[in-house]
Amino acid sequence: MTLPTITETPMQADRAKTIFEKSVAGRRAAVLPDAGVPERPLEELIPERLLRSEPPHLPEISEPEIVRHYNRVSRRNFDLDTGFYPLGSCTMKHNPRLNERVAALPGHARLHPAQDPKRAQGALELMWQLQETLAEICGLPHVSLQPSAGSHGELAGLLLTRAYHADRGEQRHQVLTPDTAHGTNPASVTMAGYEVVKVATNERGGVEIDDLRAKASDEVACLMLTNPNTLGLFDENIAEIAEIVHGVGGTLYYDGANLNAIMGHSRPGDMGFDIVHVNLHKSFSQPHGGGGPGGGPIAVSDRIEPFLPRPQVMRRDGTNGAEPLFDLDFERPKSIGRLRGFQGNFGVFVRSYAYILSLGGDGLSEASETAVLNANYLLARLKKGRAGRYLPVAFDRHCMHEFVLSGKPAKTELGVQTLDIAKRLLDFGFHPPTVYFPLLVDEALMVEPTETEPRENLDAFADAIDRILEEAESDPEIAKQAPYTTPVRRLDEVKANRQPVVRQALA
Amino acid sequence: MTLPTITETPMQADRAKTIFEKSVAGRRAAVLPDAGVPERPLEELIPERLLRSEPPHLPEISEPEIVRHYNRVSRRNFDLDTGFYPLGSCTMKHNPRLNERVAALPGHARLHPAQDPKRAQGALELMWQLQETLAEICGLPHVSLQPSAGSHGELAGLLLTRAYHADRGEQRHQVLTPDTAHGTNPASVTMAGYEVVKVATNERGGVEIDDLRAKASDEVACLMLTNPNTLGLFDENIAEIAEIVHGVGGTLYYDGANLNAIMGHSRPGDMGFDIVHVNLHKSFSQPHGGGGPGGGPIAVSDRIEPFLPRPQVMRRDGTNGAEPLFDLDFERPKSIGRLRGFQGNFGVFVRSYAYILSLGGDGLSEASETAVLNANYLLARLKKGRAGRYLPVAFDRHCMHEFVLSGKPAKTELGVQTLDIAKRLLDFGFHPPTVYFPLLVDEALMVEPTETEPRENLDAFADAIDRILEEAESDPEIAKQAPYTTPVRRLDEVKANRQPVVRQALA
Amino acid sequence: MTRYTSATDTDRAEMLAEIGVGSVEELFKQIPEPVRLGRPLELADGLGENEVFERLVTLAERNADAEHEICFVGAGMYDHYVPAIVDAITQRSEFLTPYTPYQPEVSQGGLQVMFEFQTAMSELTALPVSGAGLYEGPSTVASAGYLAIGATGRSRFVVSRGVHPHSRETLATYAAGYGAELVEVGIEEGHTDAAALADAVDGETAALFLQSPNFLGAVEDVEALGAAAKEHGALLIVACDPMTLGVLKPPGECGADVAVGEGQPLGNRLDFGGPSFGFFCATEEHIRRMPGRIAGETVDADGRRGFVLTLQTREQHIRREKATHNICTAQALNALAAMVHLAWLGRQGYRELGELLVQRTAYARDRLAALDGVELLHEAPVAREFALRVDAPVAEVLDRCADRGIAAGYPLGREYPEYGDGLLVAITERRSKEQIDQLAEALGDAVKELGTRNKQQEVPA
Amino acid sequence: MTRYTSATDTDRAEMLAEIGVGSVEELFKQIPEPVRLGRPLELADGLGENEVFERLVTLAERNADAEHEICFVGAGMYDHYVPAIVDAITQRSEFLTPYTPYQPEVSQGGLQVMFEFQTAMSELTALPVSGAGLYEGPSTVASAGYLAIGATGRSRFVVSRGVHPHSRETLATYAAGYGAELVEVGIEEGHTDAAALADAVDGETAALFLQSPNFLGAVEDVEALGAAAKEHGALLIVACDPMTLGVLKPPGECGADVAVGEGQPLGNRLDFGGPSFGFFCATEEHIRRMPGRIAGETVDADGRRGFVLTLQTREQHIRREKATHNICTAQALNALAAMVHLAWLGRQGYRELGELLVQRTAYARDRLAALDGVELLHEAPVAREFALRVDAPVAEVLDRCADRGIAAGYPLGREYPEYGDGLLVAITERRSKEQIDQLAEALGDAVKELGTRNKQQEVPA
Ligand SMILES: Cc1ncc(COP(=O)(O)O)c(C=O)c1O
Ligand SMILES: Cc1ncc(COP(=O)(O)O)c(C=O)c1O
Repeated sequence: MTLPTITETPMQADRAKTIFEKSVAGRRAAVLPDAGVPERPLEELIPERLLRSEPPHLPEISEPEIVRHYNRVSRRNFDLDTGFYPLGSCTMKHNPRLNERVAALPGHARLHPAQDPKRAQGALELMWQLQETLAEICGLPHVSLQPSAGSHGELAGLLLTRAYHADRGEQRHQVLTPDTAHGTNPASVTMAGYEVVKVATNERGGVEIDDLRAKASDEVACLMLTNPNTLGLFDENIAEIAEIVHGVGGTLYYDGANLNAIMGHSRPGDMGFDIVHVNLHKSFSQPHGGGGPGGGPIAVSDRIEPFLPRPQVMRRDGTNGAEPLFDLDFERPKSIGRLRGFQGNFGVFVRSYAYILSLGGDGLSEASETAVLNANYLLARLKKGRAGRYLPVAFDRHCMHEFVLSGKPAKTELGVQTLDIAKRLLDFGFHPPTVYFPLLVDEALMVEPTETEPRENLDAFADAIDRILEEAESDPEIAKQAPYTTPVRRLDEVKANRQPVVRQALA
Repeated sequence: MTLPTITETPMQADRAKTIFEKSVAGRRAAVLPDAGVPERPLEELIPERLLRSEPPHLPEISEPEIVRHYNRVSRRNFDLDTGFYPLGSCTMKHNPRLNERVAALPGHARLHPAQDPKRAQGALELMWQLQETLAEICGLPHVSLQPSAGSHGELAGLLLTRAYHADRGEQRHQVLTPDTAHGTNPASVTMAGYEVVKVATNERGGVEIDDLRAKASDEVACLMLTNPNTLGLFDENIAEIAEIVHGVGGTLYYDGANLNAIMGHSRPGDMGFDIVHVNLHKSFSQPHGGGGPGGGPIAVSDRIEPFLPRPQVMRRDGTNGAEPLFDLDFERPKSIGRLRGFQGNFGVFVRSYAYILSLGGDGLSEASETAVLNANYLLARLKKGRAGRYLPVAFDRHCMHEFVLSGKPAKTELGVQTLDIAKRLLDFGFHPPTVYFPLLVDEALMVEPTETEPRENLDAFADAIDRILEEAESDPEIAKQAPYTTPVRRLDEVKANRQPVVRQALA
Repeated sequence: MTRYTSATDTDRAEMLAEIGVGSVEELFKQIPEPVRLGRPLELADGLGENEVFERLVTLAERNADAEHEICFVGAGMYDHYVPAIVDAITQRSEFLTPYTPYQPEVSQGGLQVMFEFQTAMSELTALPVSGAGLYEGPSTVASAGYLAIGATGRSRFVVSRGVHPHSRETLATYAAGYGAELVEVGIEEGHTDAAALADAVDGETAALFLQSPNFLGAVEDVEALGAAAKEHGALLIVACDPMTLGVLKPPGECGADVAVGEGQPLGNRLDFGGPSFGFFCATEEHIRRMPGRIAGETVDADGRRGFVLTLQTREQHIRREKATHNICTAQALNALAAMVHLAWLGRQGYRELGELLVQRTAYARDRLAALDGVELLHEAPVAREFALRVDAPVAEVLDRCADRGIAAGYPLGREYPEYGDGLLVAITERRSKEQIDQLAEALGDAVKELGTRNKQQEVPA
Repeated sequence: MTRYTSATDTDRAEMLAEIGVGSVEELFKQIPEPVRLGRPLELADGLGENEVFERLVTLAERNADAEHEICFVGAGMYDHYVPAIVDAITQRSEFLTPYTPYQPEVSQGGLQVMFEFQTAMSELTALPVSGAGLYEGPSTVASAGYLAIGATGRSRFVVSRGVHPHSRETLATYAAGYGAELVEVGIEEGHTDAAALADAVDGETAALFLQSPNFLGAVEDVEALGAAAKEHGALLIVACDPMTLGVLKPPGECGADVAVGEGQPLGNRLDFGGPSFGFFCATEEHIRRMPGRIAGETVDADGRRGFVLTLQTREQHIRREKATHNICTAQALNALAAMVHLAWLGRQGYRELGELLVQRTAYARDRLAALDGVELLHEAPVAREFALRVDAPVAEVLDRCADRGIAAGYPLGREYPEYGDGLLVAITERRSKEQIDQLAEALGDAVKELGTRNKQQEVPA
């Protein structure tokens, strides 16, 4: 026998086992209080045929083992609190723990959503203040906090557009989206009962004005735009674009995913947008939670206001110098109605409000500056190295808060695809950028460092990219078979799709 | 170039870097409020010669990077919430998160220790209830919660003994401790100004009665005992032992580190002990925190009571059916005085009290039963395998909550020491048992599984021990060079001692 | 102001030099002058952490929360006890701060949790397929409608008035977009009017929407009511309360094609209404129309077990305008909370909790119905919530109870004008017998004092 | 009852079979009958988690804590703001649940933190060596005494009356054990009486104990006072408040041989007095006599940097009766909290905080001293706490202020009978100008109403 050598990392050697597989009949964690009331046979209270015959197969496991299970499982994630996460379009900025602390105060966390507004003044004031703040940031006077995330905001925006046009006796069927648009935009369009019409991108990465002009008609309900767009570029023709769309009677919808680039510098409302959604989980530091929760408030112009979802938080001035009173307004006759239960993701509002209070107006605008500085610095660093040759930037301008590289030369010259580079980055301890988006760019890598990264991390990332390309110059297989050190290596997605196993088979 | 093979684990490759090494001049996390008052030059308020000329070199680093630093560093620890931690004498039982939650309630966490007792009734009642509970568990009527950990309790006990004898006009100089005693016992003896006299262990692992009798004299102030002792064995002669020590006028001190074996089954007070310390961080689930905080309350008999530390929590019955009032008693003329600041590790009391409320009397006694069951089961499992031959149990009886193996045969027959086995266990994902303690047993391995481990973990541990011994049969080098997969491998302690580097050199 | 950034003046200067510009301002030149803000935001200056904390504490203390009031309000969200391990686990950076698991090799933690969650929800509802979670209950009901349209090619919904008013309203909002007609079926003695329902469902019906227990707390006979849907080839979509499924027959055993609901009772705090999550389970045939993320099991290049996001061709980022839904960011962390809560309850605890709710609810219902001026709104069987009529203005009754530290229930009037005197009372394991008795006393007193008739006078002396 | 265990009846039966006994009872037979309890413990039955939670909430709400009262009480522990990242980090299982780092290969996290902590404390105190932390302030002072005896072979302590009364009392308690005589030196106008001190220190003196700022808040001239110790070869032991060392000259620059203190102000909550930690720093020559754990840097078998517990021959587990101290379990987690807090403050923030305290304290002192019936107890320079005399019964004044939601300070009477009318007022960054003004108002009113003389009458009309 020879001395052990490491062939797998400890985590690789620790094969995945679900909590159901750790279940042993008869074990438990919870102990419930005694009912404390005279008990009656269940069948006396609810007819037997409406009762469940056998309890579901939930895990049977003690509390210590539950904790161990999820602690161990958690380490199989890469997370923002561990390392650089330049996932383009996702704004992986620092998630302050202060925000978690204030969200957990019992006055927030244990407040029933149906509490009488008289007894929820703090919560309603917070929501109202957040509305006011977002209105100022977006440059649009009216805000609804209801939408639960960006895509929910998009749907809301399109339903508002529909209601707006209907109110004017118009029926329109098309929604314009640039070919750089995020997938949620066209998906929302369909869900809102519209048809997607794509608008081309010009050589500066902006909307192709001629194409827009050609497609603008009285069939067009709305143009959805991100600005800076998903290439990280500010569309300099925004005023003209707005004029064209407004000229045919359409609304302008602003996908706020990239708001982090322009806070305090430029406002969608001032650009001519009618409706904006804000991703609280991007620009306003709500943690992403591995896929939510988020918040997608919308800000709108006066003409859209009557249609905002119900209920709406309102403020009534106090009479005779009394404190103002906050309330929920359910009487909104033209409202599109509810988008969800109760008033929205309040816990998210608390976090984002705390974030905004922390930074203040000056801090928000500095955050955008630093985000833009970081992105341009990283771009400059990359350009100087092998990335300049193999991963050229798609549109060679200064970027805003993110930029998009094309892996096309790497693919043709080195034989490594964007996917391979992304996977190899994992071995270097980095989360890869967003890949293969926007679709317009071949083999795209979309890099968003955010303002909360120190320069050393940007340098280290640039160095890693350079190393990976250097490796690929001598042996592309290194990247093609990567990663090597992650808890699992490349996964067979085809198999997962062909015979989907989406739940555990249990006894 | 060939494909990368793993030569180090990712964590090994990530070399230690301190937070000071991540510091960059000018960076910061905290933002302090404005003073908000008219400011004056510092030198006007405090003479310049009493002022600091240059601020200390604390790290300069942003909040996100602090979080990342400590999150990453934290993963270089093995912890109870991740895996089996059978560290003998340490009672690594589950640390319920409920206890953290209730300790963090502002009514506890932000209560100033000098708050007027009138306005801290909840805290004082909690302390009083905990005292009562520990009194019942220990079988001794009076409790002081002041000592901060076991060793502090020991010192308290010896100072109480001194005060007790002084009060009787006696001066005694010796304290008896069995050779199985924990290191804190003799250390406390010296610190309390006594001389240690060792008592031998008999062939059943208990106190050698003849030796005790020989050493018992009117010079003896106290006998310190753990029962079950550090071999995990209950001393059946405890009644006789007590009689002997009491016979010469000494006190009996119970080191409560092993209380987890006997809760609800046997009580130190009933065995004849005068003073007991309880480790709240062992039997009563306070997390160990990587070396504290803990709590070491003492329970004492009537004759010791007058000497208890100051202040003492007391309860005054309410007059005319009013609620009782809780207070701090500072007027204790015979008291040995304070052992520390304020009233003790209150946050620890909250956790342990919550634990006791959760389990209740029945639960505590069942916990001890399961702890004993688990230990005996693991011992039986080990005996059946190679451990039976190479790591025989030191005293072949049923054990209580822990047991001690001797690695002597492994050393002589296989050439692997207890240390090597311990290190190799790390590669199997287990924390090793306590090693080389008690001193009495050659190459000791002291194993305490606790009641909160499921049987599978005991089986897996037994299997790992067997595998390690099997490996050693064919190649002892495997264990001798272990571990291989930990964040660092064996560390050079000699170097650390020779030229101690106990702080970072900074500019 | 608090910044959370690192760039010092030196960093800035060196970075600008590397970029080759003289100032950050220059980078912003791509924003045309006319759309530049050109003034500071009119927001307060930033604050230090302790100031923000104090500010938020002050706001929070102006809310009457369930830690300081005895809360009998339900109406879809319930004051259940969230075990401490839920917070400990969901607050781990490793779960709290990653994005959606786009890179499965470094997202096995989140993906495995999704897989476990899907298994658990599938067990609860007795339906074979579950998604990884949507926003919250009502929008999930609306999403089920979208699936039904796709699955049946029809666009008419029949909806019981027992379905949560928020769900009905949200369904209507969405339906205005994807285009569907809504027909509502009324309530009779607490239950969905079976005859009216049978009439309403026809060959054009895409889906029948039921809720059990319904909004008035009544346990519906889903199987019987659902027969009409089966008959006409409409989908049977059942909204349910996940805390009752240890006791009540699960939708999958009642013929449901889709089960949806509000996930809050599972491990999620009240949070004034969110974030929580919506669950969405279905029969096998709908798997490729399901909305949102689904995790699936597979193997890695070396044969190790692993998990991935699967069937992504349903989703917006792949299929864009052809996607089965637009959802992207959902509520993964809230689903994790639910999974931990369910593991903590375990198979036995989950059932026991359901039974506890039924028993205490029965006690509370009897106790309150026995009060003068209070009567049952319906006598249908209930599980954890029940409806009363009070012989006094409901809003004032609630104020009186609030003065005594009790949130007595949810007033039905706004959403059910026909029950202007209706009050919905919810029970959780946190509501002890003593608290129920306190409620009885407070409610009894309030109704007596505010009552429109004085019962005493009615009784002949 | 809650168990946290796994053993089911089946497990139990199979395990007993493996052991070869018929029942668990049999295993307990080794406990002789006479010392068996033979009855259940007279304790309440166990409870479910939500019941325990409610119970503890009820108790907690019967305390007036600093979140619900404006707290000007200090006296060694201060209501500083603990940044949220401290909780997040200290609550990580990886830091919360391991034992003392006996196996360094799997304890690098804790060991590195100790090393960082030692570096930080050594920087703060300007002394080259720091331990990894002891229990809390006062017992750490006593531990310094034990070191002094070992280092000097003498056993006489001279202690300023400005040293915290708890420290002096604890020192006396310990001294009764290890055998040392205590001589106290009084206070004059706020400062340690320099002349009396010079008289008290002699060639038999093992150590001189000073505190700065002293218990009355006065910044002492440690260097000048310490000269007596230097002269006679006694150790100079200085207790200090770690929150003032950004501003005040550190002990190491004042000739201290040992600096000790209460660590609570650094990242630890009030917790009604604990757990916190004590810090212990010293000159190089004392390194092998230091109490408690010390982490040191080294390398592993492959040359990687690593950390270990070092100089363990000082410690009880190795040296037993010859150990330099008996401490084993200490307060590692609390030291981690301090380290995170210090990193968060950073070099600039740490200094700024010190300055903020000085400025606000100066304001508060002036403001309160200007009140009728209130005067300064001494006029010595102060950093963050100051002493007043009030012309009214202190206990009643405090009650009045408490009625207005203010904990006005610490009454000196019990521990300093000579200042029966003394009140110690402490300032933190949480105490805003507005709150100080509120205190002034409340205190002014209370003294006016309760005052023994009516100032108005004194003034001739
Ligand atoms: C450009 C863009 N638009 C819309 C969205 C959708 O936002 P959400 O995930 O909040 O629904 C995203 C999110 O990734 C995005 O990047
Ligand atoms: C038997 C025994 N006695 C005493 C102690 C000391 O307790 P503490 O660490 O709480 O000071 C220990 C702790 O390890 C122990 O195991």
